[in-house]
Amino acid sequence: MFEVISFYLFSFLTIAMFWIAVTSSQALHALSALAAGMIFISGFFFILDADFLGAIQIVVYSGAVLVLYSFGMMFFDTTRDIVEREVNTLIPSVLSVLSAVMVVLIFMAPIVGDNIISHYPVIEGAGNAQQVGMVLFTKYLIPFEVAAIMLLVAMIAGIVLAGKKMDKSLTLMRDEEIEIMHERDRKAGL
Amino acid sequence: MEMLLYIALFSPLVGSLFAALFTAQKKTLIAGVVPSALLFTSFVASTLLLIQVLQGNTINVELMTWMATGNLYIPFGFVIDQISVTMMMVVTLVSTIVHIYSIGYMDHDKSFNRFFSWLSAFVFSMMVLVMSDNFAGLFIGWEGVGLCSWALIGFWYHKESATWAANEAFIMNRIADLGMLIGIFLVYWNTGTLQYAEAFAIMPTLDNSTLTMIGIFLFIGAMGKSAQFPLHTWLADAMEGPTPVSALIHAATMVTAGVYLIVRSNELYDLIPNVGLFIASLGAFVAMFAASMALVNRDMKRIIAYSTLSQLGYMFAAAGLGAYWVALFHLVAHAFFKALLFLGAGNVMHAMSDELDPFKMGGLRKVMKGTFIMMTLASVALAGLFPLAGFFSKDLILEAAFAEHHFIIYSVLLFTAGLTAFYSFRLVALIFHGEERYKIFGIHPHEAYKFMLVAMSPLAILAVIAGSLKMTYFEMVTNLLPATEYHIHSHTTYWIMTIGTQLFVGLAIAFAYKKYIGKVKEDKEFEKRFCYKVLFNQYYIPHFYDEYIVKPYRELSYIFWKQIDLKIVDATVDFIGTSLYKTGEVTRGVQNGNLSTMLKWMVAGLAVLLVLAAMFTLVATNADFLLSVYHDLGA
Amino acid sequence: MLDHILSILIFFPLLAAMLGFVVNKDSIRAYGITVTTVEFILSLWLWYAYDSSVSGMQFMENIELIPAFGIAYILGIDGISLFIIVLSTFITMIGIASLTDTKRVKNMIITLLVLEMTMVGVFASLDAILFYVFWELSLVPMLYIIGAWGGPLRIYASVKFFLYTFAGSLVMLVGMLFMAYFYYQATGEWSFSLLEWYRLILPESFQYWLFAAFFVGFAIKVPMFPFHTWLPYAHGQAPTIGSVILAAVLLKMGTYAFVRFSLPLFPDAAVFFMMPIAIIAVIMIIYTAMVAYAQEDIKQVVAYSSVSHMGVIILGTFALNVEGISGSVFLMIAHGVVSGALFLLVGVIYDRRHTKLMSEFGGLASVMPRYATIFGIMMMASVGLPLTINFVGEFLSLLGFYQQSHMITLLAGVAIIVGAIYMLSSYKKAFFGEVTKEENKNLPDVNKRELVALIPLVIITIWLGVYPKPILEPINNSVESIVQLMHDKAVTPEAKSAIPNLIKDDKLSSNMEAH
Amino acid sequence: MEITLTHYLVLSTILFSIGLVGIMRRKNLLMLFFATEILLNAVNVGLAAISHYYNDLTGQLFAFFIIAIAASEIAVGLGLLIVWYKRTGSIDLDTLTSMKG
Repeated sequence: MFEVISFYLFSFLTIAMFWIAVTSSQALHALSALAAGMIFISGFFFILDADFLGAIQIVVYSGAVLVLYSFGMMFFDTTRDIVEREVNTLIPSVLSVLSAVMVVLIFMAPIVGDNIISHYPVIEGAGNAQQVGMVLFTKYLIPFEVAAIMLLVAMIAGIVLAGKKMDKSLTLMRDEEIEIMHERDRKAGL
Repeated sequence: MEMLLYIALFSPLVGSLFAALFTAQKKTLIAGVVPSALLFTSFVASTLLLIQVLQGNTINVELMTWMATGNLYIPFGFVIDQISVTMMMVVTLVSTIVHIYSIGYMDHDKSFNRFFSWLSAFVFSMMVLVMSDNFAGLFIGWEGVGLCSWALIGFWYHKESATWAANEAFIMNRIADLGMLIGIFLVYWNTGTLQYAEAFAIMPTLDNSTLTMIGIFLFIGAMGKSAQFPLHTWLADAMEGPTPVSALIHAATMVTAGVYLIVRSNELYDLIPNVGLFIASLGAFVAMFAASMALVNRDMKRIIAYSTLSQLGYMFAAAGLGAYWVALFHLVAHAFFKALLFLGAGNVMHAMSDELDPFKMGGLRKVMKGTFIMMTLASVALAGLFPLAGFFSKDLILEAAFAEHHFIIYSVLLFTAGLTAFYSFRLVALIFHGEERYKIFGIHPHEAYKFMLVAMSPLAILAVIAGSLKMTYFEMVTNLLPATEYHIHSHTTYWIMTIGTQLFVGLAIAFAYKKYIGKVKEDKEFEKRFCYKVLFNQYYIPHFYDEYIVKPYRELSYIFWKQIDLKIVDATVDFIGTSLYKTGEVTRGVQNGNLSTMLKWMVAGLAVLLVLAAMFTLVATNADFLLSVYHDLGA
Repeated sequence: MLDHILSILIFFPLLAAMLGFVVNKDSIRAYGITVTTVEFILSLWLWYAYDSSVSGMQFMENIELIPAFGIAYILGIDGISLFIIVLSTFITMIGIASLTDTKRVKNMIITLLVLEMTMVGVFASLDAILFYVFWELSLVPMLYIIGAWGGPLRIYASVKFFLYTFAGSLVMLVGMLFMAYFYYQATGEWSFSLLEWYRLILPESFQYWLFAAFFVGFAIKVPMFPFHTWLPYAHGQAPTIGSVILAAVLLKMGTYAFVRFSLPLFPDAAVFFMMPIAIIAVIMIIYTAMVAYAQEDIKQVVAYSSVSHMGVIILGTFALNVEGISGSVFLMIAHGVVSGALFLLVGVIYDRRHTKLMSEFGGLASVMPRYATIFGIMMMASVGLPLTINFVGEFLSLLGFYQQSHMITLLAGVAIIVGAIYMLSSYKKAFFGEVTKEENKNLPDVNKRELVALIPLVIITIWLGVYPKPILEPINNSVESIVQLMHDKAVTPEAKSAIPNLIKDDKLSSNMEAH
Repeated sequence: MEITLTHYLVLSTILFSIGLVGIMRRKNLLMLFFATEILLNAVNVGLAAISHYYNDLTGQLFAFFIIAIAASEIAVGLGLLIVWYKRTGSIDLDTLTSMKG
């Protein structure tokens, strides 16, 4: 009973939060709603016995990602509203609803559900984090390492793109200006 | 023996190649003399071979393989038997004379060397044609003479009419050659070989319809080369070529190739008398048809060409009736006197500065005695007066027709004999007798070179005496050909017929002389008559061909090109290309660079994919139900 | 060296082409002639070493490339491909020798060498994927030749040429993949080897579809009516050398592929589609001959005449008996020589007058007698006069098909009439008559360089017309084995009866079938 | 009343649709990123649910990787966004038309 109540509660909350995130014209409101939605999502993970995933969800999304967003937003003039020129909201809604219905339809069909076989069954008597660790460091070791490298690359890219010459924009400068700048750097012995 | 054969065959080729070496240079006498000498060699070799054959030897040699694939085996094989040696004699003799004559005739032509090259090449092709022992070899010669004929008719290629006539001759012959080719295919697939001897040995075992097909298709080939109706128009136009060419190719040798083919295939045509009868009827028809056109024509060479056509009709009539040796005999005799007639006409043309209208001549007897005598002899022989060659050969054809009880053919041929006599002597009278009409045109005629006349003299002698060789010839040829002697039932009938024919011919000659020997006046009234117009315009057949075959062909070609090829076939391809291109142009609007739009398209694509997947899932889950519904519908 | 002679033949020109980049511009022509002559001598050596009494493949090379999918580098030749290879090397040599002053001559020669590699590769490969690679690769140099040295419409012509043939060969590729898949289904292993495929007997319905897929690719290349429209544009715009190679060798790829793929792989389908294809061939022969007659440009006459002759080749191929197929293979060689020569000849006059319109000429026979003579010989060969090379092929092709259908052969035989009509009338327009145009009065006759290219062609034309045995015999042996293979593989009784069995008593069977 | 896998899948689908709406409606690039996050989270819910109901950890692990990818995407994406903003002074989607065909 607790499960049912919490499912519907969290469902309502997430849907509502995400809806606000999508529709709100205020970036700050949207950001807050998104953060709330993320946390509510982690609620599902806890219900589904994926404790570790839930924790990660809160840490990475609500912690890292959203903080990144909020820092990012400081670069922009968020007060300046971007005019949502969208006149016809019918097409997006119809398309979205249609795809949703279709996905549900497909999942309902027995042909799909019947074919799923458990390859890595949950091990009895071990905690969720332990289980995840066992699979992650055996079967998914290489993807895990690759993901790590990817994160590193992304981090460096993020720093380079956003951080280099914070005062200047290379892309906005003309070639001669860049050349002059480089020249100055060389003279300074850099 | 084999050496002789090869000498006879290849010396014309050597002569041709020798003359060809000089084609790029100015006229050199040697380019004419050497081929002539080589042809004489060939003639001597042929004579020696004739002696061999008269002793009863026949020769069969195989030079080398030509084509061999699958079951097909075609060698370059040559046979010397009674038929081929007869043809060889005719070809080498007439061509030697024509060559020597041409040295004088072509004296002033700047393409003297080229002329001899082609003329000798022609003789070589003709020798291949008559000496081959298989249909494929025959076809080589067949096409070879066609090529040389094309080159020689169009010898003066700067003249539009000459090149046109050359192409006409070649293309018309090609039409017939297709028939011939199909005939050859039929022979091969039914007998498995193209050798005469083997093929004819198998033919009696084949069924009649196949043989009829073979006979008809081979005869179509013969019709083209021998200019039988309806493929006859090229022969008269071929007179655009130099006169020696007309004498050699379009009178004595090439045009008789068709007759040779029928004679050679006598074993086949004996098996299918119906086709034979058709050939004979067509021959008789052509004999009269051509003679009628010769009656009114005003071009000396064309008159002789029609006469050739008419005589070819005689030969086909004889061959069709099964009198193959008679046909061959007439072929030989005709070669002599017709070549003589043409060469004489050549002399006249030279004398008259290439004037061809006999109405502008007259009275040439005084200046050209030799030519006059020879042409008269030839005309007498052509008319078939006793005791010249034409009498014997033509009379035999009439007898054959009579003895075979084909009285319609007989009477047509008899009537044609009268026509022949009339137009021949109309020509002689107009050219050599009467008043000297040429003086108005300021022409000063002169006799040809002496050696030209000397060269012609063997032909004149043969035209006179060929008839007396009849029995020797008969004995020789009938070793190979059916030896039918045509005996009219009673001697009385025979004598009545012979004398009657002679009288009829004599009357025709007399009429021609009476009408044309005196002062010739233009008979305007007569020329307006319908029958004159029809005859003068060659029954409007060239006009018909031009209007209803050549023109539509040309127009159809343009339609095919401009309308169908460019506007339908190519346009369809281009349409496919441009429609793809247009689709790209139109859908390019989708790529407006706006990320939002693209995302919308992406979602739309996702939706479509999902719908498809859902449909697939539905169908897959309900497959049994749907199948049962389908089967119910089907039942 | 003989063990790898085919690889050497294929890759020597490629290597030479790469080295050609460093050769000095002034000596590139000599370099090109040397390379192609060496290549030609190598191919002659191949001919010399070829054992004509053996009907199977010779000089085989087999290196696995992708074993998992059975793709291998398999080379080998038989009597059919041998002569087309010799023809390719010969024509390339002649082409480069006769090359007139062109801009960017270095690029031209390098392109030609690459083209030579692809041509030899197509005819020597016995693996479907390898074949496909060379087949497509051959389009690129040709595209470049037309696009870079062509006439005013060259971009349109080259793109059309490329896209058209490329679209067709993609369908062919699908057919090849399916074929390999069927092989996999049947044997449990992947293979693209042609000789392995030969052993596979396919069910009838598969044969029809696969035959159709291959047919699209080959028919466009040949080109068969109604897929022929790229050819007049390509010829019309291509420089002389491009036309020569296109007509002499590239078109032969299509007909060669019919003999190599369609017939032995799908004998039942070949019999099933024989009549429709024969009808297309007849349309090709007569229709394009008439279109040729209507042309005003002498090069287009020759271009359309090519299509017309290809019709005869197709007809001979689908005669499905030894006479017909041997004839068609021989005619491929013959047409290569004759049409190559005719395009060279057109190039000669184009170099002098920079026009190809026949109305601009007239009376050339008196101005350029040697040129007129050579043109005349080649024209007569094209018309199919006996004792020229074309006649042997045409005669055998038509003779072969006569066994299958009398009526169609009769119609196809019209080729000899219509062929004479367009050729003679063009010759008359260009060479006969008075010299009317002032600029034609002092045209120089063919020069030494042109003679060097033309005389060998003339000699071959007559030599092989008089004595075709050295070529016909090896072809015959290989064709016999193909026909026997087809007979053995045929599934349906109709096909069994339409394809002759050569093991039986020959004469009897052919007599029976004729009735 | 039992909560089944279907419930979770329907929820996941609804969230995904909301994400789609966001993607299509928003012109603000930053908002677009938010919508992307919603999409990824929707999928994660589905994966976790499947993992739970089929007793298989693969689903959860996929969710991990998705989170990792999302994190890197944001890092790079935000960096690019900042560069873009510096160049044009706008994060309006309609200004991004250099890919016009």
